[in-house]
Order: sequence, then structure tokens, then C-alpha cells
Amino acid sequence: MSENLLEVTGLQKHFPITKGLFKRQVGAVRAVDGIDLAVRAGETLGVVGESGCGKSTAGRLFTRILEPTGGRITFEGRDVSHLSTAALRPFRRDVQMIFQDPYSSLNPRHTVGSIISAPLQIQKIPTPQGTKKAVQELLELVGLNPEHYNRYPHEFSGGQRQRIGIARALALRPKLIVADEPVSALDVSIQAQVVNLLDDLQSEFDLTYVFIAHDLSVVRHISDRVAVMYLGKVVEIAERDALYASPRHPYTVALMSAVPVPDPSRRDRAQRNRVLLTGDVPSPINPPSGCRFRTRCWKAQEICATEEPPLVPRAGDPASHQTACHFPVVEGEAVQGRSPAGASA
Amino acid sequence: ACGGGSSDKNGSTTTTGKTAYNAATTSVVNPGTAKGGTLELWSAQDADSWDPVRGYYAFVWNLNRLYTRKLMDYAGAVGKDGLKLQPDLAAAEPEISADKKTYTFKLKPGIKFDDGTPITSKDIKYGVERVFAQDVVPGGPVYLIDLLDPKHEYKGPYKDTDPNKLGLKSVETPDDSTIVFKLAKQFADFPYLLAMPGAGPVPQKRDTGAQYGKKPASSGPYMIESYDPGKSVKWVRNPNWDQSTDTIRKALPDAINLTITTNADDLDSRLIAGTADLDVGQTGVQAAARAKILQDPNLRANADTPITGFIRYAAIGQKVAPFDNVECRKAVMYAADPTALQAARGGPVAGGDIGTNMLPPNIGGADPSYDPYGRAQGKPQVDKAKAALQACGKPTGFNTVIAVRNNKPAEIKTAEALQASLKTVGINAKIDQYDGAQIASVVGSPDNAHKKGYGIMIAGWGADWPSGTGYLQALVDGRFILPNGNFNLPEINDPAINGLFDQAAQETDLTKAYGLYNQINTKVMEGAYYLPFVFDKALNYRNPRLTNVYVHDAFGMVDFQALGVSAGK
Amino acid sequence: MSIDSLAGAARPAHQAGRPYLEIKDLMVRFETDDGIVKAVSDSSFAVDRGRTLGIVGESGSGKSVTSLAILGLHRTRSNAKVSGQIWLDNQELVTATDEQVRNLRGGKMSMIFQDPLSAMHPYFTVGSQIVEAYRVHNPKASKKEARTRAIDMLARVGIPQPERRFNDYAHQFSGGMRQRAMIAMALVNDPSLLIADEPTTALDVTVQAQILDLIRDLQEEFGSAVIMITHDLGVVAELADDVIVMYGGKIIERGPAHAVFEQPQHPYTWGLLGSMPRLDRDLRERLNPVKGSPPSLINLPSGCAFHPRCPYAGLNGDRSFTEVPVLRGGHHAAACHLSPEQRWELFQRDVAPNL
Amino acid sequence: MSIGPEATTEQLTSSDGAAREPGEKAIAGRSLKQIAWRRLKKDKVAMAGGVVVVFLTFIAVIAPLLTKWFGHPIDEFHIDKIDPTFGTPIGPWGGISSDFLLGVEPTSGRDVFSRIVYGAQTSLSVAFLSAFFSTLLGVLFGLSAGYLGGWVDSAISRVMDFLLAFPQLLFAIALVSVLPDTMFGLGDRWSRVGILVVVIGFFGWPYIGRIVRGQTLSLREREFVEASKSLGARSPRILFKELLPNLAAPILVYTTLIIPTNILTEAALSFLGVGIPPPWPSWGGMLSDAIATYQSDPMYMIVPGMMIFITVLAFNLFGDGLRDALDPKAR
Amino acid sequence: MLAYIIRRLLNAVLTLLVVTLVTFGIFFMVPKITGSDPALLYIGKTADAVSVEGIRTKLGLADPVIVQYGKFLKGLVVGRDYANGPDVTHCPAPCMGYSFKTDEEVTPKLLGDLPVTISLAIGAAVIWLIMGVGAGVISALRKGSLLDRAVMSTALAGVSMPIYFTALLSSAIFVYWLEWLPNPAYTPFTENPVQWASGLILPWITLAFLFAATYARLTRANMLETLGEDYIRTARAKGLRERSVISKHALRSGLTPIITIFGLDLGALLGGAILTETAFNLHGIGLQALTAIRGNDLPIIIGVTLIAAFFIVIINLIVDLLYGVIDPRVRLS
Ligand SMILES: Nc1ncnc2c1ncn2[C@@H]1O[C@H](COP(=O)(O)OP(=O)(O)OP(=O)(O)O)[C@@H](O)[C@H]1O
Ligand SMILES: Nc1ncnc2c1ncn2[C@@H]1O[C@H](COP(=O)(O)OP(=O)(O)OP(=O)(O)O)[C@@H](O)[C@H]1O
Ligand SMILES: [Mg+2]
Ligand SMILES: [Mg+2]
Ligand code: NI
Repeated sequence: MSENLLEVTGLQKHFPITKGLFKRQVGAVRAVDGIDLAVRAGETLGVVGESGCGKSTAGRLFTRILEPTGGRITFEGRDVSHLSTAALRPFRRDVQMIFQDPYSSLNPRHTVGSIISAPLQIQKIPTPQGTKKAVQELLELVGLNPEHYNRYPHEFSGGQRQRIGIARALALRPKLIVADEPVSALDVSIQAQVVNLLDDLQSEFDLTYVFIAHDLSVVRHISDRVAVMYLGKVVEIAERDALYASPRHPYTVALMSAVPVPDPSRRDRAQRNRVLLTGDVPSPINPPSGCRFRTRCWKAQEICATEEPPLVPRAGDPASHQTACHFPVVEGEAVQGRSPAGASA
Repeated sequence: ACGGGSSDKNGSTTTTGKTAYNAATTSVVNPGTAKGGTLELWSAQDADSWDPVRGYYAFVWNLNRLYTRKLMDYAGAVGKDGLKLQPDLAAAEPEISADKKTYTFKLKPGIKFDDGTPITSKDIKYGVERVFAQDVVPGGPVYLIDLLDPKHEYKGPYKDTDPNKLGLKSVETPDDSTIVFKLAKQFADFPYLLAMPGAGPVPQKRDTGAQYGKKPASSGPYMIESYDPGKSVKWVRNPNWDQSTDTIRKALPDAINLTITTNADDLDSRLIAGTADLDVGQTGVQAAARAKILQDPNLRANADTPITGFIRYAAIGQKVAPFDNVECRKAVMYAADPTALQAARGGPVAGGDIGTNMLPPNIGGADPSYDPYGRAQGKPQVDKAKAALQACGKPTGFNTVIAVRNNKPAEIKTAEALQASLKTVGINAKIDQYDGAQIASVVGSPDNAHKKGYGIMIAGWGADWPSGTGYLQALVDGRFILPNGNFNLPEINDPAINGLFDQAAQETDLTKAYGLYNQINTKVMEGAYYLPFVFDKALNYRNPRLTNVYVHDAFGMVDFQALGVSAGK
Repeated sequence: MSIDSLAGAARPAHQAGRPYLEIKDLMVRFETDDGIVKAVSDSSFAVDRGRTLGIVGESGSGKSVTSLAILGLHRTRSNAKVSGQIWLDNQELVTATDEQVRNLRGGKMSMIFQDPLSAMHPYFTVGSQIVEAYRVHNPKASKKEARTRAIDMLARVGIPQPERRFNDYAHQFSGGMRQRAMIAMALVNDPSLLIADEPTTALDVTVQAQILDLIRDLQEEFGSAVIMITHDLGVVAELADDVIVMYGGKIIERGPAHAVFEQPQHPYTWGLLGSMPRLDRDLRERLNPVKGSPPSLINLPSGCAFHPRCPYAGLNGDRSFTEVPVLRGGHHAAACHLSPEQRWELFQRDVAPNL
Repeated sequence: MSIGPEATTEQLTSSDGAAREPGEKAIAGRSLKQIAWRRLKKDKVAMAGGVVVVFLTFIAVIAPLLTKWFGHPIDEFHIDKIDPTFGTPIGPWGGISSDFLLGVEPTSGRDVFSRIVYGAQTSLSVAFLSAFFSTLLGVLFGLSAGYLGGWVDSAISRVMDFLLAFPQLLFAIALVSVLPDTMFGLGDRWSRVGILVVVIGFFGWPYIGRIVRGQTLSLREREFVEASKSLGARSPRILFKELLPNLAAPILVYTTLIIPTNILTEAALSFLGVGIPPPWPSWGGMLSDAIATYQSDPMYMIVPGMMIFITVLAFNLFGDGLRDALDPKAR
Repeated sequence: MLAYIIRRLLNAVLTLLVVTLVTFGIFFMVPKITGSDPALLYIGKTADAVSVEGIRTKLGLADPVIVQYGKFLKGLVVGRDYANGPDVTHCPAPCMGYSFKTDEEVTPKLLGDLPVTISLAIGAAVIWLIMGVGAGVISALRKGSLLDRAVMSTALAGVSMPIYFTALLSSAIFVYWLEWLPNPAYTPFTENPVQWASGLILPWITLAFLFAATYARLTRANMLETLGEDYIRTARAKGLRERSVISKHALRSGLTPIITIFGLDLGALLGGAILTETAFNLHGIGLQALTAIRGNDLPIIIGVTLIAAFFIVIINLIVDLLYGVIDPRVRLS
């Protein structure tokens, strides 16, 4: 594929936990704790993981809404990790974001027109044919009626609002769009509309996506490559087909097997092969030592507690398939069966 | 009221002692000598201090007679007779030297404090010395400092280097029963100063400085048994007081309780219900009770409206233009509506009679019928006011400022009434309410008054002792203009007036002195320095069970020491 | 089971034949400022003990309202009007007294809610809330017995160290634990009907799998009837024996799970299945979304509520626009104006290849 | 994933705008303002409150005319209307007559009607202006605290807690009595109004500040703020363009609701003797005067008391109605 | 927990310091602005320069403000000597100085007035809590009913009525016309409990009426919100009787926020119910403060502010601790 559009190395974001009158720092939420990845131009990189694993934080770091605590972000070779608001301006044109909640991501007091024209105004983009025209074109592009220019968000349904959000992101004709769970809040029937729209726009404008989601099937549908996150780290990253066909990290395996399949006839088979993880995700304030997944991993051994596995290609995998695990799952390996109810870690 | 020929002689003037409206102002109501019982006094206000040298409220001086005897004291008698001083601790009238500057007193034998120790001349001298310690025991009058040590070189007994703490040179105690006062200048009213509680005896070993007011030594028929500040005082008989040494006090009840309430209305209803004997404040009942009492003849018969001895007035600052012109001052005198001002003070009954001149009727020689501005007719004289304005050169009027204390509702009302009547002749007055507690440094500071442009200053004044000098000197004598705490608000400095005071200071003949005071009064009124609103009165109620009730002119209220309670109730 | 026999035909009056829970012509309306919300209309279905009924549908299609109606929770302080019949164990609930219904609530029938954090009282320990649930229906039980029972239940739903966790508060639990505790509370009186309203929507997939597993195990153990409400077809497929699809407050398709998933009858169901990407199928280039957006329950479209979004609405002349379709068919019923043959043909032609 | 019920109440066209049907135009969404206004109109009680407020404001504005037509100058004494002995008005009901519509003041005989309408001027101008001042400060500090967070928030919140938990009335009295009588050539009446406005407004801002801060805190977490940031917007734009419009409703409501409080505070200060200088009337001042005579002349207490009551009640009713109408939860 | 309390107490002390410092600063400035002189005030009607100078040294009025403040703090903690030459007056800790106006020792003077204020506040608080919260709960439960509307209208009237008007009106009606109640006056509880209560009943009711109105509105709103919570639905779904749903589940969380407000109100009232005390002429802290402010009596003003702030801070602390007990979410975070 082509060269990397966005590259991050050792990216960290720690949110301080403060206490008391003088805001003494007593700890930190290590929301993102050292991730390395690259987004290639034109591709869609899916990011999946459980709630709280740092997907959104990562997305916000990529778009530099947040400033990283550590590590580097380079966009088209330029280091943007610690640029000021002013210096970030040109970068903002190239990187845009789509948000999860179609209700809170649009200012209820602004008309659709002013929402979509905001990027043009803020970035002072000249619109030769007039702002209104530009906005209406965008509305049409995302499948909305251009006459709705003067309406308010509450007059639209969830799917339509998400389209408005997409139109806003598109206004600057960015190169990269980070979409943070853009369809999670939508009903299934609407979800597909938006996914299709994103698909269409990608081919029309040569967009690169970072697509964050917790729904593995949607990610599979839309992504070229997929990164799996766990507790602030990327535990596995691979080309889509490779990942879904032969997941190597036990967590990825568990995650995939937990997805309920809408096919009652496969129910029994699916249940037999299911990997049931016990317990919950540990707190990012106090992540486990070594491999962070070890507390829920059925393959964990002593080394997992002491040594952190690097994210590298494991035996037999292509260079593009990297796994951070001491004991990656081999294809056909018998994984742990159903755990009896009540078993605990 | 009292003898001065005032207009409201509607009360009974019999001396049979029958209970009637205003009877106590002219006669002794329920005369009797039966001893025993408990006198229940009430007050809506605590004393400023029970320390004789620190109290300044009139009712406190009156109550002081229960436990503080002085060399001289007012007679226990109704009407003008009460204004006379009698020897009390002193065996006789003082011996006055030829230059009228040295007063020598001999003490009565057998006088004792409540603890049984005899009262000596040293105790009296010590008491006088305490007046000099204003930084420790402030609050009371300081006339004695001026007369005995005008430079205030003596700093009071607490800073006295004398081993016996008797370092005041101008007072000598050659022996325990003789005391000699050497005045710095002639002062005919000196005995009045000695009748103030501050000149009473204080045993040095019982002096607790600032705390003395909590348990003052008693030389009178009663002593304080307990004092709960803000709540109550209880007096019981002083076993070491000897009736035979005391020609003034009656000492009828066995015990006297003073209850301090916070609610004046409550106090009134107790009076009417008969559960309280007397309001020692004697400043009049509240509006609600006033209506009740005046409308019910039975209640009315137990009420008096004595002259309190105060005049409520407006002082016209002659240093503030255009009041430097006497005609402009006269314009104010004529334009003011006497009735409206009287109403603002509470009307003829509760407020007082319309003020006509600057000598209150209870002062010897006073003549309320002297009315140079025709105020008694009760109407403003707009024509005369306009003429005065014309003469002053301000035919269309002028602007000025009325200064008034913010903590005296009645004064604010009079200010408004004055403002309204002045407006009718074109004088636009702005009312400036100042912090009433700061009177000494606001209007009492001429510099400040000039700076603020105070043309008219509302105030009231009652005499510290019932003589023309006692009333008028602080108000009109030019030598009494002080940079701070000044009461000569118009800043009258007329050599003629000042001279008349000097004459009066030497005049021991009362009738002659009266003549001098009337001359002063006339000069003051002609100068239009003061606009008298009312000769203050108060509607007070007395419990019918009280015996020996009469109004004492020196205090403008009932003589508390004479009271008794009838046995049956 | 014999869900088909419900389809309108009168059942024999003898009580023994009635399913454990039977809903007939249930109608729930809310009167609001903006108009009357017809949240549920003409719903009829049934569940037997030991069976699981899945209810799916878009947001606002009336799923929760239906479940609350069964529990009689619209009775207190609500602007709701409920009509129709609800038979539980041969007892009619719509006309029953409040006290009767209250007695059943938490006893014979109980419910698990979507958001366990807000559904548990923040000021009481988890244990005490379970104890409370137990003691309402077992007033004779001593505190100690109730406590033992509660700890027992906590253990049963897989909460480690139940004695210790007994004294914890809901906010001290993780999301999955909370939902387990909710389940323990719902099951403490051995209910014979358990309604789970989106019990896993707030949870992660891995935790969701645990909970679904738990519900399945518990049902096997207790043999109760379960109603599983969700908008996730996958979850329904995992658990349900029978499935109801709701749209605009109405049941538009009803049948055994395998039938609904393999041979869906209603175009809306087709749309649902077609619009979701699936892990168990090969990748498709494009998804087939249902166009448009869900209807307003105040202003339902005339005729078939689905007609504005239905690609086949024109095939029957005006009927879709004017006539409200009834739920027809036996075992596997759908409320659609298309004839079974048309549906078969369209399904084979347009839908099946894309699934 | 549950989308709130509002997702469906305002249903719109299908995604492809072209496929709109003719009937749908009718259900086009209403703006928030329209919704609120429609609800408010339905609320008879609130509307009545609003009408009274408007009426009183009108009265205050035309006070000089009213006095001229129906009354007597506020500082004109009518000593003949007063019983000299008791100082109370002659005639029943506090001297109410066709000449003196609300009776006369005890001891002076001034026209109560005129004093009441001029009192309305004072009360309302102090209340409105101080509400405006509080709002200004409250919004400024509330926004800064909520948006900037960190130590700014700590500091401002502390100050707000401190002010709210302070013997305010005492300080108001102290401040009012210390500040000069005339300023900026306004004359003593309006200078004092100015002082009252500043003092009351100053002690009132934390009330609004807290609400604005709370709202800002929750709005700040909304994704549209993040969206704006991701477009490169600077803080002022986010504060004033994104956040402030969303705060308009609560600000409006709470401003309306502090007006009655301010009326009460102004009256209280006048009652305690630090209000408008005489002869200018104020309702609280009249009540405080009435203490002396309320048993013999109750009308003089009842008239200003009822005026305060009616005014405050009207504002409260209107404010409550406005709050309900603008309440997003009730939608 | 202990650490928390200690930290809160330190915090409270800090707040008190700030409050006194601010008060001190403000009222220290007042004489400078108005040109009045505390020494003159202290000495009374008559004063000569010598005495005034003596007072000034004795009270330390010539010192810079920060020195005066330091001495004030020292007096609070260990007591203080007022010296003017050989004359020394000792003021024992906690010394808040002497009134400029009456020369009384501030601490005992205020402590003497405190029972009045406390009696007034506590008595009223009991009444308004019972009435207000009760009415609010009933209104919430009977939302929309005639009773609800009646209660809410009364409450609205209550919050719209100035307290001094209510006070005058009620004493006109109950004391003067109907003569049911005695004129308000304070009798110490220890002296005569019956008289204590009967003397305060009118102020209590008047004060309580205002607050009860506010609390009824507040309670109703809180209760309605709580009744809409999911956990109430859960409680019903468990089959709880409506009575226990309300009394056990709804009341507990519905009334918790009331505690905060109650704490604030009570704290503020204990610092002096100025208007009520003025209207009924009860000599509590509030009236004391008012007189002091009018007379620029700095020591009293500082004393009252300190007492008021003390109550506010302490009650806030109690409320916070109470919150911890009631709301486990607070306790453990
Ligand atoms: N501003 C913040 N301050 C403190 N902690 C934060 C902040 N933002 C996120 N976190 C914490 O960082 C961790 C990661 O959060 P993040 O939102 O990135 O997760 P996520 O993977 O997007 O989860 P979800 O799927 O629920 O959206 C969480 O524990 C979260 O509580
Ligand atoms: N108390 C109520 N008053 C008015 N309308 C109501 C009320 N409760 C529910 N509704 C409406 O009834 C309809 C059905 O709601 P319901 O909660 O059953 O939907 P649902 O299918 O459970 O959706 P979700 O998937 O979002 O939970 C919605 O349009 C909702 O707005
Ligand atoms: Mg996220
Ligand atoms: Mg639902
Ligand atoms: Ni979801």
C-alpha cells in the first residue's frame, strides 16, 4: 500500500486524578498507555475493544483534541504531538472527527447551516459561491435535503443527525477522518445507511478512516486493517481477513467468540466453541503488571506477570500481523470451553 | 403640666393625692408611708452602666438615688420643689469662700457603706477622681474635670502615683469628715455637679475599674443584690443605711426588681394589666398603648404626660451659607409648620407642646409664653418667611442640607416634615442621614459640618442639671464650641451671650440668675439659631397600686426612690 | 410450542389449556401534551414455562412498554391507559386489583432492567435490596433466613465472595456484577416468569456473553418462562425459542426463532437482517439498509405503519396506504399485505442472496 | 443503545430528501422558542403573573402622571388628615377616600397612593437592574469556572460558597451605609438605587453563577464542544458561540426568579433603614414605618405589604411558568 | 475517615480566618471612609483629647490593620491584655475585645444573646421541617390533586411574603386582635420552659412559615424527581407495597438534598435572624449585629460574623459528614 498518513509511536495519555483543595495529584488514569501504529493513506483502520479500553482517547489523540502525555504523533511526516492551537490549524483541515452521539455532537442552538459552515468559518476557507451554497452541496452529498439549511438538530432523527455530523467533518475536505463509534447509537436499520454512506464517501473523496467501534461485525465490514485494544494498549493488529480468520491474541479470540450470531441453528455449536472470559476489565488506574490481559487469560503463566509482551509478528504470521502475547493462540487449538456459572478468577 | 403656665392644664391639680390624669405632675398620688412589698420596675432598655461615674441616662441617674448618696442631692418633692438641692452626705450647705472658688463640706456622722465601713471624705474624693479616668471608665459627664483640673493633668486614680491614689490636688481631705474643693474658676452651679452620681463616694478597695458597674458599693437605702446584664437587676435593703441620716429618701419597699424586656409593647401591656409597676425609661408608651390609655377614662386616670425637660429642635448652622444671614435663618423659623413637626414627634400628648423658645419649662425662670416667632398658633407663616427670604436676598429660595441621625425614627420624620414645609417657600433641603452613633464627629465636628454643608441639624437636648446654665451653656456659649463632640451646633459665639453666662456663674441669687437666663434666651431666639420643635413630653402609665407617685422635675419623670407599693395588692 | 394457536381464533375456554402467560389485544396509550402516544396496540402473544420469547424491534417500538404492562407498572402514577387481557397462570391481570398484581410482582413474575446502576437504590446495600425482595413475598422468613437466601442467590449468579459483596453498594460493583446482582434479586423468589428488558445492552460483548450464559443456565434450572427484550438480533438468536418483531407499537411478525431467522416473512424483518453485517457470513460489498427512519407513535403513518419505508408498498395498490394489516398466518405469522406467495418470491429474489 | 424517545416525536422526511410527501410539511419541527411560548401561553397562571408584572412596570413608568391625576405629591403633608392625639389618619381604613385612594400616612398625612406608585419605581428598578448585574457577573464567573476548570474553578467556586454562606444582609447594610450618598451626579435617590443595585447584585451573582457553572460543566462534556475544538475553534468562540446560546434558557429563567428575591431584599434593606433616602418612598421603608402604628392603623402596614406580596408573587408565578416552559425534561 | 474530619476541620479554621480577615478589613476601612473615630465612640458623649488618646493606645487603634488583626487572633486563642500605662485590663480567651459603644466584653455579651437566636432558629427549624417536608411529600404523592394545588399555592404565597410583613400581620392578628398569643419575648428555657415556648411561638411560626414554603416546594420537586428514578420502578417491580416504596426508597433519596439546604439555612439563621429578630424585637445575635453595624461597633460586628461563620462552617461540616453516612457513594469516594 501507499505510505503512512498518520504515525504514532509510544503514544500515552494519562488523566491525572486530583484530590482536595489544592488539586494534589494522587494518581492517573492511564487511558492510553503506549500504542504504536500507522495509518496508511486510503485505508480504513478499525479499532475495537471493550468499553473503557481507551479507544476514544486514542481517537482524540489522533485528532489532537487531546495533547498526548507521552509519545509522538506525526501526520504526513510532521510532528504534531505538542503543537499549539494556532499551529494546529492547518492540521485540523486534514484531520477531522465524527462523533458517537448524534445528539450531543450537534449544538442544539445552532442551525444545520451554521453547524456545517462552522469549519469553513473557523478555518477561514473562502467559498466562492457563498457559504450557503457550499453547505447545501454538503447536505446533498450526505443525503439530506438542502432545504433543511435553516433547521435545528432536534428536528432530525438520529441517522439524519449523524449525517449532519459527517457533512461537518467533510466540509474541510480532510484526508483523514477519525470516526468514534459513529453508528453505535443508531438502530440497526439506520446503522447500515450510515455505514454505506461512509463507504461511498471514502471512494469519492479518497478518504482515510480510523473507524472506532465495539461492534466486531461492523468493523469487519468496513475496515482494511483492524487493531484490537485492551486497557490502553494495542494487543493485536492485522489485515482484516487475517485477523478474523486466525486471531492470535487470546483476548481477540475471546472477543470474537463472544459476539452473538443471529442464526439460531448455529446456537449450540457456537456455544460449545465459546470462550467465556471471567471477570471484568481491570481499572486503568492500576493496570496489571506485565501483560495486561493476564488476569483474565486462561493461558497466562508466570512470565506474563513480569514481562510485557511486545507487539510483534508472531511465528508464522506476516509482518503485518502483530500480536502482543507470550503465548499466542495457534489455529485449531482447543480453547478453554464454557466456564461453569459462578466460577471466578 | 408643671407650673409654667403651659396650655394643657386639663389634669387635676388637687393635692389630695387622688388618682387622676396627669395628677402625678402636680401632686403626690396615693401618698403613704407604709413599708414593705416588692416594687416591680420594668424597662425596655438596660442601663448604660450602673457604675455611678459611667451612667448618663436620666433614668439611671434617677435609679442611682437608690444606692448612691452624694454630698448634695435633689429634694424628694413634687414640682419645682424637687429642683432644690439638699445636703445629703453633707451635714449642711457648703461653706463657700469669698472668691466663690472654694467649697468646704462637712460630712454627717454615722454614714456607712453597705459593708458597714464608714463613708469618709476620702471615699468621696476617690469617687470624684474616677471621673478623670475617662480611658477606663468613660461614659459619664466630665464637668468636674473642667472645673477642678482644666488641663486634665491628673489622669485618674488608675494611673495615680500617689500611694493612696488620692493625687488630685484640687480636692483636699484635711480629715475624714471634711472635704474641700478648689475650683479653677467661679461656678455658681457647682453643687449641681456634686449632685450627679459621678460625685458619689467609692471605696477604693472595692473599685474594680471598668467592672465596677457590676457590683457598685452602696451608700443608699438599697444595694444591688444581683445584676444580669440585659435581663434584670435586684435591689435589697442595705442594712447599714440609717434612715436618720437621710432626709431625702423614703425607702418604702423591701425589695426592688428591675426587669429588662426587649419588647416595649409587651411592657405596655404588662403595665396596663398591672403586672408591672412602672416603666423606668419614662419615655412614653408605644402608639398602641397610647390609644388604649387615652380612650379609656379608667386607664387615663393612671397616666401622666410630664415635661421631660428635653427640647427637640433644629440647629441652624450660621457658618453655612446662606444661613450666615439672619434673615435666611428667620425664613426657616417662619416657614416651618409647627403642627406638622409636632405630629412628627408624636403629637401634643406623646410628643410635646409646640416649642416656642429655647428654655424648657421645667428649668427655673423658663417662660413658654415667650414666642417671638408666633409658633404657638400652629401654622407656618409663609408670608413672613417669604419676606425674610426677600430680606436675605434669596427671594426664590435656596438649597440646603438637613442632617439627621439615622437611628432616630422620630427625628427622621421631623426632618421630612421640615423638608416638606421648607419646600413651600422654595427652600430645597436634602436630607442627609448619618450614623447616629457618630453624632460627636459628624455634626459635632464643625469642620465636618461645614464640609458637608449642613445648614440644618436636627437634635435634642436635655439639661444635665436644671438651671439655665445647665441647659443652655453647651448649646449657645461660644467658648463651648469644640472641634469634636460640639453641641453648639449653630456655632453661636456672641460676646454678649458669653458675658451673661459669666455673670450667671457668679450669681448665687436665683431670681437674678433667672433674669440673666431669660436675656440669653431672648438673644438666642432673636438670632434665629435654633428652631424649637417641641417641649418634649411623654405619656407614662403608673400602676394604681403604687404609692407616693409624683413627677420629679429634675429628671422629668417619676421619683423612683419615693415609690411604695400598697399592701393590699 | 403452540404459539400459533393464538392467532386470533378463539381458544377453548377450559383453563388448563391456557399458556402460562398469555397477552391478548394489549393496548397501551399515553396521553401527552403533544397528543396520544399509541405505544402498544393490539398485541397478542403467549409464553409457556421453560420457553424463551424474544422481542426485537427498533428503539421506541413499544418493547419496554409491553413488559411494564405485564408487570402492572403502568398502574402507579402514570398517564398510561392499558386495555386488553393479560393472563398469567390463569389469572387476569388487567382487571385484577392493585394488591393482587403487587403480590405477583417480584414473586411469580419479575423483571431485569437495562441499566442496573440506576435500577438499584444507591443508598442501600445490594444484599439488603435482595433481602427486601425476598421478605415482601416471604413475610414469615426471618432476617437471617432472608440473608442466607440472598447470599445463596448471589453465589448462584456467579458473584465471587458473596458474603462480602452482600454488604457492598451497587456503585462498588462492576457493570457485569451489577447485572448479576439484579438477576439475583429478580430470581430470589423463584419467579415463573422472568422479563429481561435489554439486560445486556449496557454491557461489553465479553460480559454480555457471561450474562446470556447465566440467564440460559438459570432458566434451565428454574424452568421459568422468559421474555427477552432486545434490539440485537444476535442475542435473540442465542436465547429465544420464539421471536416477536415489533414495529411502531405493533407486532409485525411472530414465530419460532429458526423460522423467523431463516424464512422471515415481513419486509421489515428482511430489512433488519439485511442491514446488519454478520461475522458468520462472507463479507458483502454493501449493506442493504432500510430506508427512512422509524415512525412517530403519535402520528403513525396510515395503513401499514411500515409503508413509508417499505420497498414493496406499491405492490398491492392502495392497501398498504389505507388498510392496517393484521397478523396472519399460523405458526409463523406476519402482518403484511403481501400474499405468502409474493413474499416467498420476493424473499428468494431480493433478500436471501444478500443475507 | 437507546435513543431517547424524542428521536421519534419530531419525525421528518426520509433520508433522501426528494421523497418528501406533501403532508409532511405540516409536522415540520418547531424551534425551542416556539415550543416554550406555546407552553407558556397555555399556562394561565403564569400568564396572569406576567400580565401583573407588565402592569406594575407600566405603573412604575407612569408614576409621575398617576400622581398628578389621582394623587398628591409624595412629599406633601396633609396634617389636617391626621388625628393630632394619636397621629393616625382620620376616618376609617387608614383614611381611604376618593381624594386619597389608599389613605394617608400616619403622622404626616402624605398620600399613600402616590408613595406606593413611586415605591414601585424604586422596587422594580432596583430589582431589575440588580438582577441584570447578578446575571452579568454570574454568567461571567460561572462560565469561566465551568469551562476553564482547574484552579480557576476552585477559586471561583470557593468565592461563591463563601458569599452564599455569608451573613449577606449584614454586609449589605454595612456597605450601603458606607458608600457615598450621591455619585455621578445622579441625585440622592438614583445614587442610592445604584448602590442598592450594586450591593444586591453583588450578593446575588453566586446564585446564577452556580447554575451557569453546573450547566457549563455538563455542556463542556457534550461532544459538540469537542467537535468545535477539533475544527480549531478558540476558547472565546466555544464560550460565546457554542456554550452561551445553550445557557440562555436557564439564565433567563433564573434571572426572572431572582427578581422577586431582589424585591424582597430591597424591601428588607429599606425596612432596616438603609434604603432610599427620604422623602422618596419605598415599600420596605413604609412597612418599617408602619411598625409604630400597625395596631392603630393597620391599613398603612397592609397596603405596602400587599404590594410587595403581589409583586413578588407575580414574578414568582411568571418565573415558575417560564421555567416549566423552558424545561427540556418536560418536553 | 478521621483524616477526612481533620482535614475538614482545618479547612473550617481556614474559612473562619478568611471570614474574620475580610470582616476585619472591611470594617477597619469603614471609619477611614466615613471619617468616624472608634475612640470617640468608645468614650461616649463627652471627650477631651487626652482621654481619646488614652483610649486609642489602650485599644491599639493606631496600629496598622494587620497588627490589630494579629492581636485579635491572639486574644481569641490565649486571651489578651489591654494596657494603657499602668492600667491593665485582662480579657480572657476567647477574647473578642470590648464593645466600642458600651465597653462590654464582647464574648459574654454575644454568648448571652446566643440562646435567643438559637431558641428562635431551632424552634422554627423543627416546625418548618415537619410542616414543609410533610406538605412537600404529600403534594408530590398527590401530584395534580386539589390538595397538591392548595399546598403549592400556599407555599408560593409563603415565599412571596416578606418576613417582616408576616411578622407584623401575625402579631396584629394573634396578639392584638384575637389576643391568643402573648407578645413575643424571650424567657430562658431553664427558667420556665412553658413561657419560653409561648413567648417564641409567634416568631417560630412566622419564620417557619417562610421556610416551610420553600421546603415544601423543594421537597415536592425532589420527590417527584426521585419517584421517576429507575430504582423506584425496581422497588415496585419487586412487589413492595406502595407505602414502603415511598417511605423506604423514595423518601431516603428524595430528602437527602434537603439536608444540604437545611444546613445552609440553619447555619445562616444561627448567625442571626436579623429580620425576624428586628420585627419581633427579640434581642438575639441578629439584632445585636444590626445595632453594631449601625453604630460601627467593630468588635461586636467581628464577633457576630465570627459566630455566624462558625455556625455555617460547623453545620456544613456536619452536613457533609451526615451525607457520608446517608449516601454511600459519597462515603467511599
Ligand atoms: N477526561 C478524562 N479524565 C479522566 N479520565 C478519562 C477522561 N477521558 C477518559 N477517561 C478514562 O480513560 C479510560 C478510557 O476512556 P475512553 O473514553 O478512551 O474509552 P473507550 O474505549 O472509548 O470506551 P467506550 O467504548 O465506553 O467509549 C476510561 O477509564 C475513562 O474513564
Ligand atoms: N410514560 C410515557 N409517557 C409517554 N410516552 C411514553 C411513556 N413511556 C413510553 N412512551 C413512549 O412509548 C413508546 C414506546 O416506548 P418503549 O420504551 O416501549 O420503547 P422500546 O421499544 O423499549 O425502545 P428502546 O429500545 O429505546 O428501549 C416510545 O415512543 C415512548 O416515547
Ligand atoms: Mg468511547
Ligand atoms: Mg426499552
Ligand atoms: Ni449497542
